[in-house]
Amino acid sequence: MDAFLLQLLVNGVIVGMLYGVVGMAFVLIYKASQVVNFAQGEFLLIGAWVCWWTLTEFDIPFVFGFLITLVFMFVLGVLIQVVVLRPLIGEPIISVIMVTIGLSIFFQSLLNWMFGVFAQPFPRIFETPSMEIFGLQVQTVYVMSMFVSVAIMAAFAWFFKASKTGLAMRATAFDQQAAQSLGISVRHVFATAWAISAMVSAVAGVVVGVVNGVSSALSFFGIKVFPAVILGGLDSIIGAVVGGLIIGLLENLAAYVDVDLQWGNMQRIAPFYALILILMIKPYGLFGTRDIERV
Amino acid sequence: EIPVGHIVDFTGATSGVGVSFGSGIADAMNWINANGGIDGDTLAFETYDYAYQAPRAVSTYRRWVAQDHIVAVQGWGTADTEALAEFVARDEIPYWSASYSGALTDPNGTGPRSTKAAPYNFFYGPSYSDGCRALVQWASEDWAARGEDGAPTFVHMGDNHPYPNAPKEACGEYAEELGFEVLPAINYTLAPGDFTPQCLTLKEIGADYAFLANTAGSGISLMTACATVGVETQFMTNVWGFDENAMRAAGEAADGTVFVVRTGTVWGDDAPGMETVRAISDASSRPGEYRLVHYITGICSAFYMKEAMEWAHENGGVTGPNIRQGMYAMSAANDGAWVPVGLEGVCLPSGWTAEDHRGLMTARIYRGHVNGSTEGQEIAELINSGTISLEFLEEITLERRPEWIGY
Amino acid sequence: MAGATMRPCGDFRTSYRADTTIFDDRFSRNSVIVGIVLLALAPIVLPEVFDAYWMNMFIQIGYLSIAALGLNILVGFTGQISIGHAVFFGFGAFASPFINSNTGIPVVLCVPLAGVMTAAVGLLFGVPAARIKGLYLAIATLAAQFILEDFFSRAEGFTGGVHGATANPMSFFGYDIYTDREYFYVVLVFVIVMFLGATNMMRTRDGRAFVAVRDHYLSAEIMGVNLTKYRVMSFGVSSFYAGVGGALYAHYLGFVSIEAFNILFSIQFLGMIIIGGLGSVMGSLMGTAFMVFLPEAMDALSRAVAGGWLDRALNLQSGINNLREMAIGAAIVLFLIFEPDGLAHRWRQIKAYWKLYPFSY
Amino acid sequence: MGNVADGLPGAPSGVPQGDVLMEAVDVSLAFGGVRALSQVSFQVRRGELFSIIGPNGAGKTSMVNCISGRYSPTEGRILFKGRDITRLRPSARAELGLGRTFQNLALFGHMTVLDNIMVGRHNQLRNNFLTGPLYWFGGARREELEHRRQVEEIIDFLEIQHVRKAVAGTLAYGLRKRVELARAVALKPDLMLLDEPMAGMNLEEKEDMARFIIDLNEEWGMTVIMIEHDMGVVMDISHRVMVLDFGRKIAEGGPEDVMAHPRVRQAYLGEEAA
Amino acid sequence: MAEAAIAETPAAEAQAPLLAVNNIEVVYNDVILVLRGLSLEVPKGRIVALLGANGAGKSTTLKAISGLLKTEDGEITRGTVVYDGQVLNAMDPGAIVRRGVFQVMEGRRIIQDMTVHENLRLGAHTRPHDSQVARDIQMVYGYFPRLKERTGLAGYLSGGEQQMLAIGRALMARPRLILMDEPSMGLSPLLVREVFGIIRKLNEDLGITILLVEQNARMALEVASYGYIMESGKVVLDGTADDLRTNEDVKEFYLGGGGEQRKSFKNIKSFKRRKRWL
Ligand SMILES: Nc1ncnc2c1ncn2[C@@H]1O[C@H](COP(=O)(O)OP(=O)(O)OP(=O)(O)O)[C@@H](O)[C@H]1O
Ligand SMILES: Nc1ncnc2c1ncn2[C@@H]1O[C@H](COP(=O)(O)OP(=O)(O)OP(=O)(O)O)[C@@H](O)[C@H]1O
Ligand SMILES: [Mg+2]
Ligand SMILES: [Mg+2]
Repeated sequence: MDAFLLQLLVNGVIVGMLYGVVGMAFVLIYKASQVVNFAQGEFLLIGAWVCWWTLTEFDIPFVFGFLITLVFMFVLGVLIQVVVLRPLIGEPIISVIMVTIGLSIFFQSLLNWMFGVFAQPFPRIFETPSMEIFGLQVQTVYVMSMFVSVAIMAAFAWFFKASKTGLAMRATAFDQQAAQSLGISVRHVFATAWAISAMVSAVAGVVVGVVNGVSSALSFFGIKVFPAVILGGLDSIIGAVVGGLIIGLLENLAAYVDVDLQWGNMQRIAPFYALILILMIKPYGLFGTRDIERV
Repeated sequence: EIPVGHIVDFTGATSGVGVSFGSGIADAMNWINANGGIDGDTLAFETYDYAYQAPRAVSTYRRWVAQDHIVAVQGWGTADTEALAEFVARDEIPYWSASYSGALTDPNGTGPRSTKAAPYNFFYGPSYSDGCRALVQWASEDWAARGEDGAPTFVHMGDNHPYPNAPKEACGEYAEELGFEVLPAINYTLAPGDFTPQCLTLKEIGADYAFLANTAGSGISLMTACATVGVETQFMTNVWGFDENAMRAAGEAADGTVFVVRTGTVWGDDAPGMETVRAISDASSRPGEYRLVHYITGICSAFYMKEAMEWAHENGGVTGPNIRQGMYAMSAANDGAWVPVGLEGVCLPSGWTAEDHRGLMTARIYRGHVNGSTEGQEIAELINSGTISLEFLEEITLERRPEWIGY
Repeated sequence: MAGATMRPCGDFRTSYRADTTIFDDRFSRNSVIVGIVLLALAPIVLPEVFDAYWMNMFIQIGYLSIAALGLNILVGFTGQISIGHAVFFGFGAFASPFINSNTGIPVVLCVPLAGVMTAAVGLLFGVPAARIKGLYLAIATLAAQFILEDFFSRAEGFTGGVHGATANPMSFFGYDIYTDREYFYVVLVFVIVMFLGATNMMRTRDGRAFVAVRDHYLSAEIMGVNLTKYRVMSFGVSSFYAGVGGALYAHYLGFVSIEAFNILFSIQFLGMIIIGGLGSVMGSLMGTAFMVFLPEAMDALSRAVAGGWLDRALNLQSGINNLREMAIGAAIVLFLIFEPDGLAHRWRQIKAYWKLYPFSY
Repeated sequence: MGNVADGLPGAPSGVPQGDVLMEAVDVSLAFGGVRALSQVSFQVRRGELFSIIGPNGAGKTSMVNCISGRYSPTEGRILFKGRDITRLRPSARAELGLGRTFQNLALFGHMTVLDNIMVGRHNQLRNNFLTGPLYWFGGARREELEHRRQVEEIIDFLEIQHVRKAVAGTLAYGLRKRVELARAVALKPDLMLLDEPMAGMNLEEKEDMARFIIDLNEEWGMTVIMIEHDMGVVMDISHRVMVLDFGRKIAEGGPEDVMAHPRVRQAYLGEEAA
Repeated sequence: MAEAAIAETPAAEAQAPLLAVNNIEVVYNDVILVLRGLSLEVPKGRIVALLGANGAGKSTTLKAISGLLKTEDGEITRGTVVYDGQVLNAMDPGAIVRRGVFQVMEGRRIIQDMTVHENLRLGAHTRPHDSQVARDIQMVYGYFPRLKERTGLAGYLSGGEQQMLAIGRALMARPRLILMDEPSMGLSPLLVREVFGIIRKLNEDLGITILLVEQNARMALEVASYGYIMESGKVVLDGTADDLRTNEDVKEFYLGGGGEQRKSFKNIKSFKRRKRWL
């Protein structure tokens, strides 16, 4: 295998893991409420801005800034639940989905207002900003994010299988009314889901922010993870990670094809062709649970 | 009162450069009003932020025409400018835009590669195609100066969208003409993302010169990624692809990038006209601020309109057709190109004729230098401390080839 | 036969024909007709008030609502969410000028033809619906969004590529329609025809089949509804409407650029039908009007406060613009919190209330 | 169908001796490891009222699903009107004359009762997405009105006039069951499959429902396959009964004979018969 | 009529009933009035049956008690629901479950894409400590041995098994009062008897009070000590189970066979009889 391809693949894995992280945040909300969150990208952005702000404003070590960011995101998630989602409990899912679109517009402009529209460089957080893996120079944050992804993934897997809240989330997603009849507080479930999801997205936001600088454009990531989560199966944590990896690899492979074959632009749309193909073969993604259709 | 429309993008996809340019125009028009207006008449303008959504620009334009009876527009993006081109022609309303698409330079649509007639469209600055041609010309000189053998390689990089694509073919042709080997274009999205694959590709194909046709946002990502990967290509960007802010955001990764400046000066330079520019900035709501290159360009755009209006005022009244006539008359009266009063040395002499709307065939080539960390500091501080600096390389004036009109 | 449920005023119709009219009673039918007539007369009687700006608003609402109605047929009636409607709108917008300039067929005819062409493309992208359902399908339509956007930028012969496509104005017997007022009438006719068509379709066989597929596809199948056919077909019908809307847009603006049909636009279409009311023909119109007027209203508001104390207090030049965008987002959120079933639903409730007046139960 | 004797309570009535309308041949169905049906064969004659009983999970619904096309059997064949329909789409089977109701309600919840029933006439209607929008011009209205008349007959028959304009999803359970029956009747099927039509009803409503089923069978000439747990109803109105247990057929015959079958008593009814 | 019932309620007379529904009115969607002044009482430790035709409002009554009404756009516009001295009207369902009132909803409503085990664990959601949960799951398996064998997803259980799971899930919450909505629906005769046996056993063994909504009046009145019959949102008749069993109307409309012999479904004619209480 030539070095070029190898490097592309390594990069694919690294970026794919990041897609996976955002994908997991996405899946979490879906699992709790069957809501597709269009504001996921804004969560990324909020996380990145908050972390950037605490670091530049107070000049504190990265770890603290990062922790403050996580706490902030948690509060934000709960707040969204209280203000926006609670009144919508029991309403059609599509309304909630649309609300997330409204939220995305709202946050985007709020952040533009507060932080301006110019990209801001992130303070340097690692002594050595990049390291070499298989001949490819890789940003250290990317490497960090890989470890974080694996940890988050394990935590999620446990959460849904074994924890009481995880179980309650799945029940809520399946049948809100029945869940309530069991004494599950739908509000609590939503708050938890959104808070955790916001925190996890923030992790990705910070990583992307460190690499690219923080600007409103980061929120585009929210749309990019769609193919990843669908590919893996909307309700599968593992699927999100695998889907993310596939998309990451595919993008980079397509870049290889782009150079050789000059079809142009394959990097961007190859994931979508793959998406349709895979869904035609497996309509619930690779790991998604199929609906039970009994009459 | 002279009703004028002002379309800006302060919050949309291109706001990264839009704020600076739009503020320049607005501040200039306010300053004009405060300093005697157009022979006593004030410019009644409304700044409309259309958030880069063309239909919104169109509907606002219609509102202006219907309710405010505007006589001129200062506009912004590619899609909206092109969408409005036919309207302004019909309504006879001169339209200055920040879209420098070559397609807008042919008032009669007669050029061999023209796609349409745009009789009422103007812009201040070299067209995208001409800007890129100038860069290519610089590159070929640079190559010669480096003394390396063989044909240099050139690659166009950008999203597959009208704006980045606008100069692609025209510039590629010129590069070939100058002896470059033109490599197949590389695609990268307008929205920033992970551009490592593109950088690896650049490295793989060993491009010597790359023209970045997107806006600064994605350019920053690209440069950062390429710096990590260790790409040695010389980056060149179009007018919207690079500025002081991009240098600050990209940090050292942006070091060495070459780009086009449309004005005779950048902030901090001295020229007779800079006094006016500083006065305009000081009279604005944010005095004392460091202003990007786009701000100054915006001022020029507003002042060309101003002088054309003054001509119209003296020659039958400030109407759309008269303003347009003013643009031609002012040019003709000054040997084909002129600089608005008060902006000497700032705006480059530009001229328009009824046959040719290529106002400016000159591009000033700059190189950006970044030597050190830029985080946590304002642009002014960075400039003062010398962490970032703009180095003027060369002023290139292209020949006004007839076959290039509208292309 | 006065039922005990919800119809305390009784049901006095004596023929099935009278019972299958579009409107519940003569009064609502007449008010709609009067409304349309008033709308049509408005620019003639009150040209100062209903100037080009208002005409532009109405025209926008017109062509967008036709496309939104198409999306509502797909999402609201058949239950298949699409996040790629804008590209079908865009396809129509390119197709009509393309047909017109290549064949010379008059623009009026090109508009429905563009609809048919778009329907064909819609059917193609609807094929996955035969197998994929729900949100999976929704995100598969996202693929349509990106694939078609990519197609637009490649198919230079069709879209004009970088330069975009110019569209001829509509013309009747050599008379070009240039002004907004004239075009307003053209759009009005299209809107009426398309909306009546959709209403009729929804109360006949295929329309019912769409809704059946949405409500319970398993039993729809048992009732003899061919699932695959109807799922795919609704993509076709939906795209037809999108295509017609897009074509009207193209000939209005006179210029079509590939940038316009991005995912944000698609999401806006979704917003229109959700705000208007899923599964409601009139809701498509109401939601579109809301989404068109909202930024305008916010804009008027920001113009009112611009330069005022609020603007100064916030002391940010661009703050007001961001506030406007925020207000749009907030309006959508608040709207859905307080009116999750959409405008059409509220409208029905108001009607029901007056019907029952003065007995509230 | 005059050959059905108005017999004494519970007495076996004269079993109609029409030709075989539906036949299941060695039908087996497995879901992963679960064998829902094993080699079940039976025949239903034209004009019969045939009941399937058995414990919960015995595979009754699965059997009906195989007939109506929801499931395709892993082995075996389904014949209808002498034709092998094992691989046919459910919608195509509906066209051939198969109608059914569901164990768990499967109405179109947001449609009115009237529209629900009109969907049942899908296959009889001819207008489509091209002619439908032209309503007044293409004959669509004439067709709609004609079918509306027929639907009203069904509505009258099932006594749901008062809810015809109500939205199906808000009706009480029993009414919904009735609307579902009406919808299936609108198909004018030759063979009607009823999956627990009387579950969740009180005695009075069961009596009504029983009468509807008998009328469908006798007056409308439909052959009926019914799954029901209420032994009283099954005994009284069915001509023949089949018993399933763990996916196997354990008995078939006249109601009395089947009830007397020891395995049925043990597996289904428990010691003391109802 | 409901007031008169209080005096007749045998045993536990002095003591306030565990649950008292006082003259409630329920409206759906702000417009549809479903319950029109309904009152009933459930004494502690008893099984009380609530019978009535389809659409009478039985399920609505249960939802009004358990707080689930709110999830369906329903609202108690008048009257109170008092449980153990507390007014439940404004509480949310979770709080009500925590106080020991658990509704087994109509149609079972198990979480189909979870296993039996997970469904049971869900039942214990409101309980603070996990230590007991494992033991209680074994107890449920004791009552319903066949659930133990089912390892797949609950959605693939047969109707009867799902009903058992729904009841078992209720037990996991250790409720004091179970509101049971048509537990016998769709069950085979054998299972119906089994389920009613279990209901009785739960009542006797664990002392759980049960409000039972049923269409199978015969069985319901066998296990219940007291019964209410409702019609269009009101209680029209109530009394001890024995009284009701011998009431002519009840016999005619709910138990079948006003006279000595059950009459055949075959011979029913299409005429509408009039109920005497209307
Ligand atoms: N789609 C399916 N996937 C997996 N298993 C299934 C499916 N449908 C049915 N089963 C299983 O097949 C068996 C038979 O189920 P079926 O629904 O036919 O029973 P039934 O006789 O109708 O019972 P009931 O009287 O309770 O309705 C059950 O064990 C059930 O779990
Ligand atoms: N969510 C709802 N919205 C509107 N009306 C409703 C709703 N739920 C129930 N109803 C109406 O309330 C009335 C009573 O319904 P309910 O479900 O309480 O009856 P029920 O006695 O339980 O009947 P069944 O025996 O059929 O279950 C019915 O007329 C029904 O149409
Ligand atoms: Mg069954
Ligand atoms: Mg009920």
